[in-house]
Amino acid sequence: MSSTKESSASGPVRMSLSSRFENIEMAQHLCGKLLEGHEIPDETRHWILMALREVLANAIKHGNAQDRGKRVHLEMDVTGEVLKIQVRDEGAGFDPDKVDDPLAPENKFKTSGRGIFYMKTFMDDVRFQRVEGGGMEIVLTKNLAGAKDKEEKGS
Amino acid sequence: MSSTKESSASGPVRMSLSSRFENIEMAQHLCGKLLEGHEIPDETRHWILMALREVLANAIKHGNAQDRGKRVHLEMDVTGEVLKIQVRDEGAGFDPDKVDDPLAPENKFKTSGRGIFYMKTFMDDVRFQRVEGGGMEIVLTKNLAGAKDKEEKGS
Amino acid sequence: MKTSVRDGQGGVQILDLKGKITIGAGDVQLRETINKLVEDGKKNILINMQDVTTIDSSGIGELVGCYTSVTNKGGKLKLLHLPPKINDVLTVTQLITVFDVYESEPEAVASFAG
Amino acid sequence: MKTSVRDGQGGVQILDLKGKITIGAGDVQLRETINKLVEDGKKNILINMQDVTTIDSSGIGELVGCYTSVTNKGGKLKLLHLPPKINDVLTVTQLITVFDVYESEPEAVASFAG
Ligand SMILES: Nc1ncnc2c1ncn2[C@@H]1O[C@H](COP(=O)(O)OP(=O)(O)O)[C@@H](O)[C@H]1O
Ligand SMILES: Nc1ncnc2c1ncn2[C@@H]1O[C@H](COP(=O)(O)OP(=O)(O)O)[C@@H](O)[C@H]1O
Repeated sequence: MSSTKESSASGPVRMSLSSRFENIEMAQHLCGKLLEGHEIPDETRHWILMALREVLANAIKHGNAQDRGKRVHLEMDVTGEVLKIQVRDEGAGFDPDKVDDPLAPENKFKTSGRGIFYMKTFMDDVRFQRVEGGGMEIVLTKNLAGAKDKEEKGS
Repeated sequence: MSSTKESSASGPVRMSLSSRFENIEMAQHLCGKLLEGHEIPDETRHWILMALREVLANAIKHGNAQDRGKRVHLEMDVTGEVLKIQVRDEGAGFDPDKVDDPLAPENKFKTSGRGIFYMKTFMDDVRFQRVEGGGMEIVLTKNLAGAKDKEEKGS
Repeated sequence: MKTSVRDGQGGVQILDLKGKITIGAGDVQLRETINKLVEDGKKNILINMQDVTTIDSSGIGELVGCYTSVTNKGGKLKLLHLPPKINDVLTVTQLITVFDVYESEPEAVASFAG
Repeated sequence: MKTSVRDGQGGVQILDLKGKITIGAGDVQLRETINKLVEDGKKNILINMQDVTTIDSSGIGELVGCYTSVTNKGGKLKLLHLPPKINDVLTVTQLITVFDVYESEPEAVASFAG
Protein backbone atom coordinates (compact mmCIF):
# COMPACT_ATOMS: atom_id res chain seq x y z
CA MET A 1 0.00 0.00 0.00
CA SER A 2 1.22 3.45 -0.79
CA SER A 3 1.78 5.90 2.02
CA THR A 4 1.92 9.04 -0.12
CA LYS A 5 -1.24 11.10 0.00
CA GLU A 6 -0.65 14.32 -1.81
CA SER A 7 -3.65 16.20 -3.00
CA SER A 8 -3.54 17.60 -6.51
CA ALA A 9 -2.19 21.12 -6.69
CA SER A 10 -4.47 22.07 -9.51
CA GLY A 11 -7.97 21.73 -8.12
CA PRO A 12 -10.81 20.51 -10.34
CA VAL A 13 -10.36 21.29 -14.01
CA ARG A 14 -13.53 21.78 -16.00
CA MET A 15 -13.82 21.76 -19.73
CA SER A 16 -16.59 21.67 -22.23
CA LEU A 17 -16.35 20.64 -25.83
CA SER A 18 -18.43 20.79 -28.95
CA SER A 19 -19.72 17.33 -29.96
CA ARG A 20 -17.02 16.31 -32.41
CA PHE A 21 -14.89 13.21 -32.16
CA GLU A 22 -11.82 15.29 -33.06
CA ASN A 23 -12.14 17.00 -29.68
CA ILE A 24 -11.58 13.82 -27.73
CA GLU A 25 -7.86 14.23 -28.15
CA MET A 26 -7.87 17.70 -26.67
CA ALA A 27 -9.51 16.37 -23.53
CA GLN A 28 -7.08 13.46 -23.40
CA HIS A 29 -4.27 15.93 -23.69
CA LEU A 30 -5.57 17.93 -20.76
CA CYS A 31 -6.00 14.78 -18.69
CA GLY A 32 -2.44 13.77 -19.52
CA LYS A 33 -1.31 17.17 -18.33
CA LEU A 34 -3.30 16.80 -15.10
CA LEU A 35 -1.70 13.42 -14.46
CA GLU A 36 1.80 14.73 -15.09
CA GLY A 37 2.51 15.55 -11.48
CA HIS A 38 1.60 12.03 -10.41
CA GLU A 39 4.11 9.28 -10.72
CA ILE A 40 2.04 6.63 -12.36
CA PRO A 41 3.17 3.95 -14.78
CA ASP A 42 2.83 4.73 -18.50
CA GLU A 43 0.53 1.74 -18.81
CA THR A 44 -1.89 3.12 -16.26
CA ARG A 45 -1.88 6.51 -17.93
CA HIS A 46 -2.61 4.83 -21.26
CA TRP A 47 -5.62 2.91 -19.96
CA ILE A 48 -7.02 5.96 -18.18
CA LEU A 49 -6.83 7.93 -21.41
CA MET A 50 -8.53 5.09 -23.26
CA ALA A 51 -11.37 5.03 -20.72
CA LEU A 52 -11.67 8.80 -21.11
CA ARG A 53 -11.82 8.38 -24.89
CA GLU A 54 -14.62 5.83 -24.57
CA VAL A 55 -16.77 7.87 -22.21
CA LEU A 56 -16.38 10.99 -24.35
CA ALA A 57 -17.09 9.09 -27.57
CA ASN A 58 -20.34 7.83 -26.02
CA ALA A 59 -21.33 11.32 -24.87
CA ILE A 60 -20.73 12.68 -28.36
CA LYS A 61 -22.26 9.77 -30.28
CA HIS A 62 -25.07 8.37 -28.18
CA GLY A 63 -25.69 11.29 -25.83
CA ASN A 64 -25.47 14.35 -28.06
CA ALA A 65 -26.02 12.43 -31.31
CA GLN A 66 -23.12 14.39 -32.82
CA ASP A 67 -25.14 17.58 -32.67
CA ARG A 68 -22.41 20.19 -32.75
CA GLY A 69 -24.59 22.67 -30.91
CA LYS A 70 -24.66 20.33 -27.92
CA ARG A 71 -21.71 20.19 -25.62
CA VAL A 72 -19.92 17.60 -23.56
CA HIS A 73 -18.97 18.71 -20.06
CA LEU A 74 -15.92 17.26 -18.45
CA GLU A 75 -14.54 17.67 -14.97
CA MET A 76 -11.32 16.09 -13.83
CA ASP A 77 -9.69 16.15 -10.45
CA VAL A 78 -7.17 14.27 -8.38
CA THR A 79 -7.72 14.27 -4.64
CA GLY A 80 -5.68 12.14 -2.31
CA GLU A 81 -4.32 10.13 -5.24
CA VAL A 82 -7.79 9.36 -6.56
CA LEU A 83 -8.52 10.51 -10.09
CA LYS A 84 -12.14 11.39 -10.74
CA ILE A 85 -13.40 11.99 -14.27
CA GLN A 86 -16.94 13.25 -14.64
CA VAL A 87 -18.60 13.49 -18.04
CA ARG A 88 -22.01 14.97 -18.75
CA ASP A 89 -23.80 15.14 -22.06
CA GLU A 90 -26.95 16.95 -23.21
CA GLY A 91 -28.69 13.87 -24.59
CA ALA A 92 -31.66 11.79 -23.51
CA GLY A 93 -29.79 9.55 -21.09
CA PHE A 94 -30.01 5.76 -20.96
CA ASP A 95 -30.45 2.86 -18.61
CA PRO A 96 -27.05 1.29 -17.97
CA ASP A 97 -28.69 -1.92 -16.72
CA LYS A 98 -30.11 -2.50 -20.19
CA VAL A 99 -26.70 -2.50 -21.85
CA ASP A 100 -25.70 -5.86 -23.38
CA ASP A 101 -22.79 -7.85 -22.02
CA PRO A 102 -20.15 -7.86 -24.76
CA LEU A 103 -18.73 -11.16 -23.46
CA ALA A 104 -22.00 -13.06 -23.98
CA PRO A 105 -21.64 -15.49 -26.90
CA GLU A 106 -24.44 -13.82 -28.87
CA ASN A 107 -22.63 -10.45 -28.65
CA LYS A 108 -19.11 -11.56 -29.26
CA PHE A 109 -19.16 -10.75 -32.97
CA LYS A 110 -21.06 -7.51 -32.71
CA THR A 111 -19.34 -4.45 -34.13
CA SER A 112 -20.20 -2.33 -31.10
CA GLY A 113 -21.04 -2.52 -27.41
CA ARG A 114 -17.59 -2.70 -25.82
CA GLY A 115 -17.03 0.90 -24.71
CA ILE A 116 -18.55 0.72 -21.24
CA PHE A 117 -16.91 -2.65 -20.69
CA TYR A 118 -13.49 -1.13 -21.41
CA MET A 119 -14.20 1.78 -19.06
CA LYS A 120 -15.06 -0.65 -16.28
CA THR A 121 -12.02 -2.78 -17.01
CA PHE A 122 -9.54 0.08 -16.95
CA MET A 123 -10.97 2.20 -14.15
CA ASP A 124 -11.75 1.22 -10.55
CA ASP A 125 -15.32 2.40 -10.65
CA VAL A 126 -17.82 3.68 -13.23
CA ARG A 127 -21.13 5.20 -12.16
CA PHE A 128 -24.04 6.33 -14.30
CA GLN A 129 -26.66 8.85 -13.39
CA ARG A 130 -29.38 10.66 -15.29
CA VAL A 131 -29.15 14.38 -14.76
CA GLU A 132 -32.02 16.80 -14.35
CA GLY A 133 -33.20 18.18 -17.64
CA GLY A 134 -31.98 15.13 -19.55
CA GLY A 135 -28.52 13.91 -20.32
CA MET A 136 -26.31 11.41 -18.61
CA GLU A 137 -23.55 11.90 -16.12
CA ILE A 138 -20.86 9.28 -15.89
CA VAL A 139 -18.26 9.31 -13.13
CA LEU A 140 -15.12 7.26 -13.50
CA THR A 141 -12.62 6.91 -10.68
CA LYS A 142 -9.19 5.42 -10.41
CA ASN A 143 -6.90 5.14 -7.43
CA LEU A 144 -3.54 6.20 -8.80
CA ALA A 145 -1.65 4.93 -5.77
CA GLY A 146 -3.29 1.56 -6.18
CA ALA A 147 -2.30 1.50 -9.82
CA LYS A 148 1.28 2.11 -8.80
CA ASP A 149 1.18 -0.73 -6.28
CA LYS A 150 -0.39 -3.18 -8.67
CA GLU A 151 2.17 -2.53 -11.35
CA GLU A 152 5.02 -2.86 -8.85
CA LYS A 153 3.71 -6.17 -7.58
CA GLY A 154 3.07 -7.40 -11.09
CA SER A 155 6.55 -6.87 -12.42
CA MET B 1 -3.00 38.64 -47.62
CA SER B 2 -3.85 35.03 -47.01
CA SER B 3 -6.57 33.38 -49.02
CA THR B 4 -7.08 30.38 -46.77
CA LYS B 5 -10.18 30.64 -44.62
CA GLU B 6 -10.69 27.36 -42.83
CA SER B 7 -12.82 27.38 -39.77
CA SER B 8 -11.57 25.44 -36.77
CA ALA B 9 -12.72 21.86 -36.66
CA SER B 10 -13.03 21.88 -32.93
CA GLY B 11 -15.63 24.52 -32.10
CA PRO B 12 -15.28 26.64 -28.98
CA VAL B 13 -13.39 24.98 -26.15
CA ARG B 14 -14.36 26.04 -22.67
CA MET B 15 -12.38 25.42 -19.56
CA SER B 16 -12.49 26.59 -16.00
CA LEU B 17 -9.70 26.49 -13.50
CA SER B 18 -9.19 26.94 -9.81
CA SER B 19 -7.33 30.19 -9.01
CA ARG B 20 -3.78 28.90 -8.82
CA PHE B 21 -0.87 30.09 -10.90
CA GLU B 22 0.17 26.48 -11.49
CA ASN B 23 -2.94 26.05 -13.62
CA ILE B 24 -1.86 28.60 -16.18
CA GLU B 25 0.26 26.01 -17.88
CA MET B 26 -2.62 23.63 -18.31
CA ALA B 27 -4.58 26.30 -20.14
CA GLN B 28 -1.55 27.17 -22.26
CA HIS B 29 -1.21 23.54 -23.10
CA LEU B 30 -4.81 23.36 -24.26
CA CYS B 31 -4.40 26.52 -26.33
CA GLY B 32 -1.29 25.04 -27.93
CA LYS B 33 -3.32 21.97 -28.79
CA LEU B 34 -6.08 24.11 -30.30
CA LEU B 35 -3.54 25.95 -32.45
CA GLU B 36 -1.94 22.72 -33.65
CA GLY B 37 -4.09 22.44 -36.73
CA HIS B 38 -3.14 25.95 -37.82
CA GLU B 39 0.09 26.55 -39.60
CA ILE B 40 1.40 29.49 -37.68
CA PRO B 41 5.00 30.39 -36.98
CA ASP B 42 6.46 29.17 -33.67
CA GLU B 43 7.08 32.80 -32.73
CA THR B 44 3.43 33.70 -33.08
CA ARG B 45 2.41 30.68 -31.04
CA HIS B 46 4.87 31.72 -28.35
CA TRP B 47 3.52 35.26 -28.06
CA ILE B 48 -0.09 34.09 -28.04
CA LEU B 49 0.72 31.75 -25.15
CA MET B 50 2.46 34.57 -23.32
CA ALA B 51 -0.57 36.84 -23.73
CA LEU B 52 -2.74 33.98 -22.44
CA ARG B 53 -0.43 33.60 -19.44
CA GLU B 54 -0.71 37.30 -18.65
CA VAL B 55 -4.48 37.46 -18.87
CA LEU B 56 -4.88 34.34 -16.72
CA ALA B 57 -2.34 35.56 -14.16
CA ASN B 58 -4.34 38.78 -13.80
CA ALA B 59 -7.61 36.91 -13.42
CA ILE B 60 -6.08 34.73 -10.70
CA LYS B 61 -4.15 37.50 -8.92
CA HIS B 62 -6.15 40.70 -9.29
CA GLY B 63 -9.55 39.27 -10.19
CA ASN B 64 -9.94 36.29 -7.90
CA ALA B 65 -7.28 37.42 -5.41
CA GLN B 66 -5.91 33.87 -5.43
CA ASP B 67 -9.04 32.60 -3.72
CA ARG B 68 -8.96 28.93 -4.64
CA GLY B 69 -12.69 28.69 -4.32
CA LYS B 70 -13.09 31.17 -7.17
CA ARG B 71 -12.64 30.04 -10.70
CA VAL B 72 -11.25 31.43 -13.90
CA HIS B 73 -13.36 30.76 -16.98
CA LEU B 74 -11.68 30.44 -20.31
CA GLU B 75 -13.10 30.05 -23.79
CA MET B 76 -10.99 29.64 -26.86
CA ASP B 77 -12.02 29.36 -30.46
CA VAL B 78 -10.64 29.78 -33.93
CA THR B 79 -13.09 30.92 -36.59
CA GLY B 80 -11.99 31.91 -40.05
CA GLU B 81 -8.37 32.01 -38.92
CA VAL B 82 -9.16 34.38 -36.07
CA LEU B 83 -8.25 33.15 -32.60
CA LYS B 84 -10.45 34.44 -29.83
CA ILE B 85 -9.52 33.97 -26.19
CA GLN B 86 -12.08 34.97 -23.61
CA VAL B 87 -11.24 35.03 -19.92
CA ARG B 88 -13.65 35.74 -17.11
CA ASP B 89 -12.90 35.96 -13.41
CA GLU B 90 -15.09 36.16 -10.31
CA GLY B 91 -13.51 39.30 -8.88
CA ALA B 92 -14.61 42.90 -8.50
CA GLY B 93 -13.60 44.08 -11.95
CA PHE B 94 -11.57 47.18 -12.74
CA ASP B 95 -11.44 50.20 -14.98
CA PRO B 96 -8.93 49.57 -17.76
CA ASP B 97 -8.70 53.31 -18.50
CA LYS B 98 -7.20 53.83 -15.06
CA VAL B 99 -4.29 51.49 -15.70
CA ASP B 100 -0.89 53.18 -15.76
CA ASP B 101 1.19 53.32 -18.92
CA PRO B 102 4.28 51.19 -18.26
CA LEU B 103 6.28 53.21 -20.80
CA ALA B 104 5.82 56.48 -18.92
CA PRO B 105 9.12 57.55 -17.31
CA GLU B 106 7.66 57.48 -13.80
CA ASN B 107 6.58 53.85 -14.29
CA LYS B 108 9.60 52.51 -16.07
CA PHE B 109 11.21 51.10 -12.93
CA LYS B 110 8.05 49.76 -11.35
CA THR B 111 8.05 46.06 -10.56
CA SER B 112 4.59 45.57 -12.02
CA GLY B 113 2.14 46.98 -14.51
CA ARG B 114 3.32 45.44 -17.77
CA GLY B 115 0.88 42.53 -18.20
CA ILE B 116 -1.85 44.30 -20.13
CA PHE B 117 0.75 46.09 -22.23
CA TYR B 118 2.21 42.73 -23.26
CA MET B 119 -1.23 41.38 -24.12
CA LYS B 120 -1.88 44.37 -26.35
CA THR B 121 1.53 44.10 -27.94
CA PHE B 122 1.24 40.43 -28.81
CA MET B 123 -2.42 40.21 -29.76
CA ASP B 124 -4.36 42.20 -32.38
CA ASP B 125 -7.03 43.36 -29.99
CA VAL B 126 -7.76 43.28 -26.26
CA ARG B 127 -11.16 44.26 -24.90
CA PHE B 128 -12.28 44.62 -21.30
CA GLN B 129 -15.77 44.39 -19.99
CA ARG B 130 -17.30 44.20 -16.54
CA VAL B 131 -19.67 41.27 -16.29
CA GLU B 132 -22.97 41.17 -14.47
CA GLY B 133 -22.58 40.09 -10.89
CA GLY B 134 -19.00 41.35 -10.74
CA GLY B 135 -15.85 40.11 -12.36
CA MET B 136 -14.09 41.09 -15.51
CA GLU B 137 -14.23 39.60 -18.94
CA ILE B 138 -11.26 40.11 -21.23
CA VAL B 139 -11.38 39.16 -24.90
CA LEU B 140 -8.15 38.83 -26.83
CA THR B 141 -8.13 38.25 -30.57
CA LYS B 142 -5.44 37.46 -33.06
CA ASN B 143 -5.67 36.97 -36.79
CA LEU B 144 -3.59 33.86 -37.40
CA ALA B 145 -3.49 34.39 -41.16
CA GLY B 146 -2.18 37.91 -40.62
CA ALA B 147 0.48 36.57 -38.29
CA LYS B 148 1.57 34.20 -41.00
CA ASP B 149 1.78 36.99 -43.57
CA LYS B 150 3.68 39.34 -41.30
CA GLU B 151 6.29 36.75 -40.49
CA GLU B 152 6.70 35.88 -44.15
CA LYS B 153 7.17 39.48 -45.13
CA GLY B 154 9.49 40.07 -42.20
CA SER B 155 11.96 37.33 -42.96
CA MET C 1 -5.14 6.37 -40.44
CA LYS C 2 -3.23 5.41 -43.54
CA THR C 3 -3.80 2.16 -45.35
CA SER C 4 -1.85 0.52 -48.10
CA VAL C 5 -2.26 -2.88 -49.71
CA ARG C 6 0.55 -5.13 -50.87
CA ASP C 7 0.38 -8.41 -52.78
CA GLY C 8 1.83 -11.32 -50.85
CA GLN C 9 2.63 -14.83 -52.04
CA GLY C 10 -0.31 -17.00 -53.05
CA GLY C 11 -2.56 -14.00 -53.61
CA VAL C 12 -2.57 -13.01 -49.94
CA GLN C 13 -3.40 -9.33 -49.58
CA ILE C 14 -1.30 -7.61 -46.95
CA LEU C 15 -2.93 -4.50 -45.54
CA ASP C 16 -0.52 -2.17 -43.74
CA LEU C 17 -2.30 0.11 -41.29
CA LYS C 18 -0.65 3.20 -39.87
CA GLY C 19 -1.93 5.51 -37.16
CA LYS C 20 -5.18 5.54 -35.26
CA ILE C 21 -8.20 3.28 -35.65
CA THR C 22 -10.58 5.30 -33.55
CA ILE C 23 -14.10 6.64 -33.78
CA GLY C 24 -14.37 9.08 -36.65
CA ALA C 25 -10.73 8.58 -37.59
CA GLY C 26 -9.94 5.28 -39.23
CA ASP C 27 -12.76 3.05 -38.11
CA VAL C 28 -14.91 3.48 -41.20
CA GLN C 29 -11.87 3.65 -43.43
CA LEU C 30 -10.74 0.23 -42.27
CA ARG C 31 -14.11 -1.27 -43.07
CA GLU C 32 -14.22 0.33 -46.52
CA THR C 33 -10.75 -0.92 -47.41
CA ILE C 34 -11.62 -4.45 -46.38
CA ASN C 35 -14.99 -4.32 -48.16
CA LYS C 36 -13.27 -3.27 -51.35
CA LEU C 37 -10.84 -6.18 -51.15
CA VAL C 38 -13.71 -8.58 -50.53
CA GLU C 39 -15.68 -7.12 -53.47
CA ASP C 40 -12.61 -7.58 -55.66
CA GLY C 41 -12.76 -11.27 -54.81
CA LYS C 42 -9.77 -11.28 -52.46
CA LYS C 43 -10.26 -14.00 -49.90
CA ASN C 44 -7.05 -14.06 -47.91
CA ILE C 45 -6.26 -10.89 -46.02
CA LEU C 46 -3.47 -10.24 -43.57
CA ILE C 47 -3.67 -7.01 -41.58
CA ASN C 48 -0.31 -5.68 -40.46
CA MET C 49 -1.00 -3.85 -37.20
CA GLN C 50 2.61 -2.91 -36.44
CA ASP C 51 2.17 0.84 -36.94
CA VAL C 52 -1.26 1.19 -35.37
CA THR C 53 -0.71 3.66 -32.56
CA THR C 54 -4.14 3.73 -30.93
CA ILE C 55 -7.32 1.74 -31.10
CA ASP C 56 -10.61 2.22 -29.27
CA SER C 57 -13.81 0.20 -28.97
CA SER C 58 -14.97 1.46 -32.37
CA GLY C 59 -11.75 0.32 -33.98
CA ILE C 60 -12.05 -3.05 -32.27
CA GLY C 61 -15.65 -3.27 -33.46
CA GLU C 62 -14.56 -2.61 -37.02
CA LEU C 63 -11.86 -5.28 -36.79
CA VAL C 64 -14.50 -7.77 -35.69
CA GLY C 65 -16.83 -6.59 -38.46
CA CYS C 66 -14.08 -7.07 -41.02
CA TYR C 67 -13.41 -10.54 -39.68
CA THR C 68 -17.06 -11.44 -40.06
CA SER C 69 -17.45 -10.10 -43.59
CA VAL C 70 -14.31 -11.82 -44.85
CA THR C 71 -15.24 -15.08 -43.18
CA ASN C 72 -18.80 -14.92 -44.52
CA LYS C 73 -17.39 -14.77 -48.04
CA GLY C 74 -15.36 -17.89 -47.37
CA GLY C 75 -12.15 -15.98 -46.86
CA LYS C 76 -9.68 -15.65 -44.01
CA LEU C 77 -8.60 -12.56 -42.10
CA LYS C 78 -5.51 -12.77 -39.93
CA LEU C 79 -3.43 -10.29 -37.94
CA LEU C 80 0.29 -9.57 -38.04
CA HIS C 81 2.51 -7.78 -35.50
CA LEU C 82 -0.09 -6.97 -32.88
CA PRO C 83 1.19 -4.22 -30.53
CA PRO C 84 1.02 -5.30 -26.85
CA LYS C 85 -1.68 -2.80 -25.86
CA ILE C 86 -3.95 -3.81 -28.74
CA ASN C 87 -3.34 -7.39 -27.74
CA ASP C 88 -4.53 -6.47 -24.23
CA VAL C 89 -7.62 -4.74 -25.56
CA LEU C 90 -8.55 -7.79 -27.64
CA THR C 91 -7.82 -10.09 -24.72
CA VAL C 92 -10.08 -8.48 -22.14
CA THR C 93 -13.06 -8.69 -24.48
CA GLN C 94 -12.15 -12.33 -25.24
CA LEU C 95 -11.59 -11.58 -28.91
CA ILE C 96 -7.96 -12.57 -29.05
CA THR C 97 -8.85 -16.22 -29.67
CA VAL C 98 -11.04 -15.22 -32.62
CA PHE C 99 -8.06 -13.94 -34.60
CA ASP C 100 -5.08 -15.85 -35.89
CA VAL C 101 -2.16 -13.65 -34.87
CA TYR C 102 1.37 -13.87 -36.28
CA GLU C 103 4.68 -12.34 -35.42
CA SER C 104 6.42 -13.23 -38.70
CA GLU C 105 5.12 -12.07 -42.06
CA PRO C 106 6.37 -15.04 -44.12
CA GLU C 107 4.87 -17.43 -41.59
CA ALA C 108 1.60 -15.51 -41.62
CA VAL C 109 1.44 -15.48 -45.43
CA ALA C 110 2.29 -19.17 -45.63
CA SER C 111 -0.45 -20.03 -43.13
CA PHE C 112 -3.17 -19.10 -45.61
CA ALA C 113 -2.10 -21.92 -47.92
CA GLY C 114 -2.67 -24.51 -45.20
CA MET D 1 13.48 27.95 -11.35
CA LYS D 2 16.90 26.89 -10.18
CA THR D 3 19.50 29.39 -9.09
CA SER D 4 23.17 28.95 -8.35
CA VAL D 5 25.81 31.50 -7.57
CA ARG D 6 29.43 31.35 -8.73
CA ASP D 7 32.35 33.60 -7.83
CA GLY D 8 33.79 35.43 -10.81
CA GLN D 9 36.99 37.43 -11.06
CA GLY D 10 37.15 40.62 -9.05
CA GLY D 11 34.40 39.51 -6.69
CA VAL D 12 31.74 39.51 -9.38
CA GLN D 13 28.88 37.21 -8.41
CA ILE D 14 27.58 35.21 -11.32
CA LEU D 15 24.02 34.03 -10.85
CA ASP D 16 23.01 31.18 -13.15
CA LEU D 17 19.26 30.97 -13.59
CA LYS D 18 17.58 27.89 -15.01
CA GLY D 19 13.94 27.41 -15.94
CA LYS D 20 10.97 29.70 -15.59
CA ILE D 21 10.78 33.16 -14.06
CA THR D 22 7.03 33.42 -13.94
CA ILE D 23 4.36 34.40 -11.48
CA GLY D 24 4.40 32.05 -8.51
CA ALA D 25 7.32 30.11 -9.95
CA GLY D 26 10.65 31.85 -9.79
CA ASP D 27 9.70 35.50 -9.54
CA VAL D 28 9.98 35.77 -5.76
CA GLN D 29 12.89 33.37 -5.69
CA LEU D 30 14.90 35.62 -7.98
CA ARG D 31 14.31 38.61 -5.75
CA GLU D 32 15.26 36.68 -2.62
CA THR D 33 18.48 35.44 -4.15
CA ILE D 34 19.49 38.94 -5.22
CA ASN D 35 18.49 40.42 -1.84
CA LYS D 36 20.68 37.92 -0.08
CA LEU D 37 23.66 38.80 -2.25
CA VAL D 38 23.06 42.49 -1.59
CA GLU D 39 22.76 41.88 2.15
CA ASP D 40 26.03 39.97 2.04
CA GLY D 41 27.63 43.12 0.67
CA LYS D 42 28.02 41.87 -2.89
CA LYS D 43 27.88 44.82 -5.24
CA ASN D 44 28.61 43.40 -8.66
CA ILE D 45 26.13 40.87 -9.93
CA LEU D 46 25.94 39.24 -13.32
CA ILE D 47 22.80 37.26 -14.11
CA ASN D 48 23.31 34.49 -16.63
CA MET D 49 19.98 34.14 -18.44
CA GLN D 50 21.08 31.47 -20.90
CA ASP D 51 18.91 28.70 -19.44
CA VAL D 52 15.84 30.77 -18.66
CA THR D 53 13.10 29.10 -20.68
CA THR D 54 10.17 31.43 -20.01
CA ILE D 55 9.61 34.80 -18.49
CA ASP D 56 6.40 36.75 -17.97
CA SER D 57 5.57 40.28 -16.81
CA SER D 58 6.10 39.27 -13.18
CA GLY D 59 9.53 37.92 -13.98
CA ILE D 60 10.37 41.08 -15.88
CA GLY D 61 9.11 43.13 -12.94
CA GLU D 62 11.37 41.22 -10.60
CA LEU D 63 14.36 41.74 -12.87
CA VAL D 64 13.68 45.48 -12.78
CA GLY D 65 13.23 45.35 -9.01
CA CYS D 66 16.56 43.56 -8.63
CA TYR D 67 18.21 46.16 -10.83
CA THR D 68 16.86 48.92 -8.62
CA SER D 69 17.87 47.38 -5.31
CA VAL D 70 21.40 46.56 -6.47
CA THR D 71 21.83 50.03 -7.98
CA ASN D 72 20.45 51.70 -4.84
CA LYS D 73 23.18 50.01 -2.82
CA GLY D 74 25.79 51.40 -5.17
CA GLY D 75 26.21 48.11 -7.01
CA LYS D 76 25.82 47.03 -10.60
CA LEU D 77 23.53 44.38 -12.07
CA LYS D 78 24.19 43.19 -15.60
CA LEU D 79 22.80 40.46 -17.83
CA LEU D 80 24.56 37.68 -19.71
CA HIS D 81 23.35 35.53 -22.60
CA LEU D 82 19.88 36.96 -23.06
CA PRO D 83 17.67 34.55 -25.06
CA PRO D 84 16.12 36.29 -28.10
CA LYS D 85 12.52 36.12 -26.83
CA ILE D 86 13.46 37.64 -23.47
CA ASN D 87 15.34 40.31 -25.38
CA ASP D 88 12.12 41.02 -27.29
CA VAL D 89 10.08 41.21 -24.10
CA LEU D 90 12.51 43.70 -22.58
CA THR D 91 12.64 45.68 -25.80
CA VAL D 92 8.91 46.29 -26.21
CA THR D 93 8.68 47.72 -22.70
CA GLN D 94 11.76 49.86 -23.40
CA LEU D 95 13.74 48.16 -20.63
CA ILE D 96 16.49 46.77 -22.80
CA THR D 97 18.48 50.00 -22.59
CA VAL D 98 18.31 49.88 -18.80
CA PHE D 99 20.38 46.74 -18.63
CA ASP D 100 23.94 46.19 -19.73
CA VAL D 101 23.76 42.97 -21.71
CA TYR D 102 26.73 40.77 -22.66
CA GLU D 103 27.23 37.82 -24.90
CA SER D 104 30.61 36.79 -23.48
CA GLU D 105 31.10 35.93 -19.82
CA PRO D 106 34.74 37.07 -19.54
CA GLU D 107 33.85 40.35 -21.20
CA ALA D 108 30.87 40.80 -18.90
CA VAL D 109 32.91 40.05 -15.78
CA ALA D 110 35.70 42.38 -16.90
CA SER D 111 33.20 45.19 -17.51
CA PHE D 112 32.50 45.54 -13.78
CA ALA D 113 36.12 46.63 -13.17
CA GLY D 114 35.71 49.61 -15.52
N1 LIG E 1 -23.90 9.00 -22.99
C1 LIG E 1 -24.81 8.13 -23.44
N2 LIG E 1 -26.06 8.55 -23.76
C2 LIG E 1 -26.98 7.68 -24.22
N3 LIG E 1 -26.74 6.36 -24.38
C3 LIG E 1 -25.52 5.89 -24.09
C4 LIG E 1 -24.48 6.74 -23.60
N4 LIG E 1 -23.39 5.98 -23.38
C5 LIG E 1 -23.73 4.72 -23.71
N5 LIG E 1 -24.99 4.64 -24.14
C6 LIG E 1 -25.72 3.43 -24.53
O1 LIG E 1 -25.02 2.29 -24.08
C7 LIG E 1 -24.69 1.43 -25.15
C8 LIG E 1 -23.38 0.73 -24.91
O2 LIG E 1 -22.31 1.65 -24.96
P1 LIG E 1 -20.85 1.12 -25.20
O3 LIG E 1 -20.61 -0.04 -24.29
O4 LIG E 1 -19.93 2.24 -25.08
O5 LIG E 1 -20.83 0.55 -26.68
P2 LIG E 1 -21.08 1.31 -28.07
O6 LIG E 1 -20.85 2.74 -27.84
O7 LIG E 1 -20.12 0.67 -28.99
O8 LIG E 1 -22.50 0.99 -28.44
C9 LIG E 1 -24.72 2.32 -26.37
O9 LIG E 1 -24.98 1.59 -27.55
C10 LIG E 1 -25.84 3.29 -26.04
O10 LIG E 1 -27.07 2.73 -26.33
N1 LIG F 1 -8.80 40.62 -13.92
C1 LIG F 1 -8.54 41.76 -13.23
N2 LIG F 1 -9.31 42.11 -12.18
C2 LIG F 1 -9.08 43.24 -11.49
N3 LIG F 1 -8.06 44.09 -11.76
C3 LIG F 1 -7.25 43.81 -12.80
C4 LIG F 1 -7.44 42.63 -13.58
N4 LIG F 1 -6.50 42.62 -14.55
C5 LIG F 1 -5.76 43.72 -14.37
N5 LIG F 1 -6.20 44.43 -13.33
C6 LIG F 1 -5.67 45.74 -12.85
O1 LIG F 1 -4.87 46.30 -13.86
C7 LIG F 1 -3.57 46.55 -13.36
C8 LIG F 1 -2.54 46.38 -14.46
O2 LIG F 1 -2.43 45.03 -14.83
P1 LIG F 1 -1.15 44.52 -15.59
O3 LIG F 1 -0.85 45.46 -16.69
O4 LIG F 1 -1.36 43.11 -15.98
O5 LIG F 1 0.04 44.64 -14.55
P2 LIG F 1 0.24 43.91 -13.14
O6 LIG F 1 -0.59 42.67 -13.15
O7 LIG F 1 1.69 43.62 -13.10
O8 LIG F 1 -0.19 44.89 -12.09
C9 LIG F 1 -3.39 45.61 -12.19
O9 LIG F 1 -2.46 46.08 -11.27
C10 LIG F 1 -4.80 45.58 -11.62
O10 LIG F 1 -5.03 46.69 -10.79
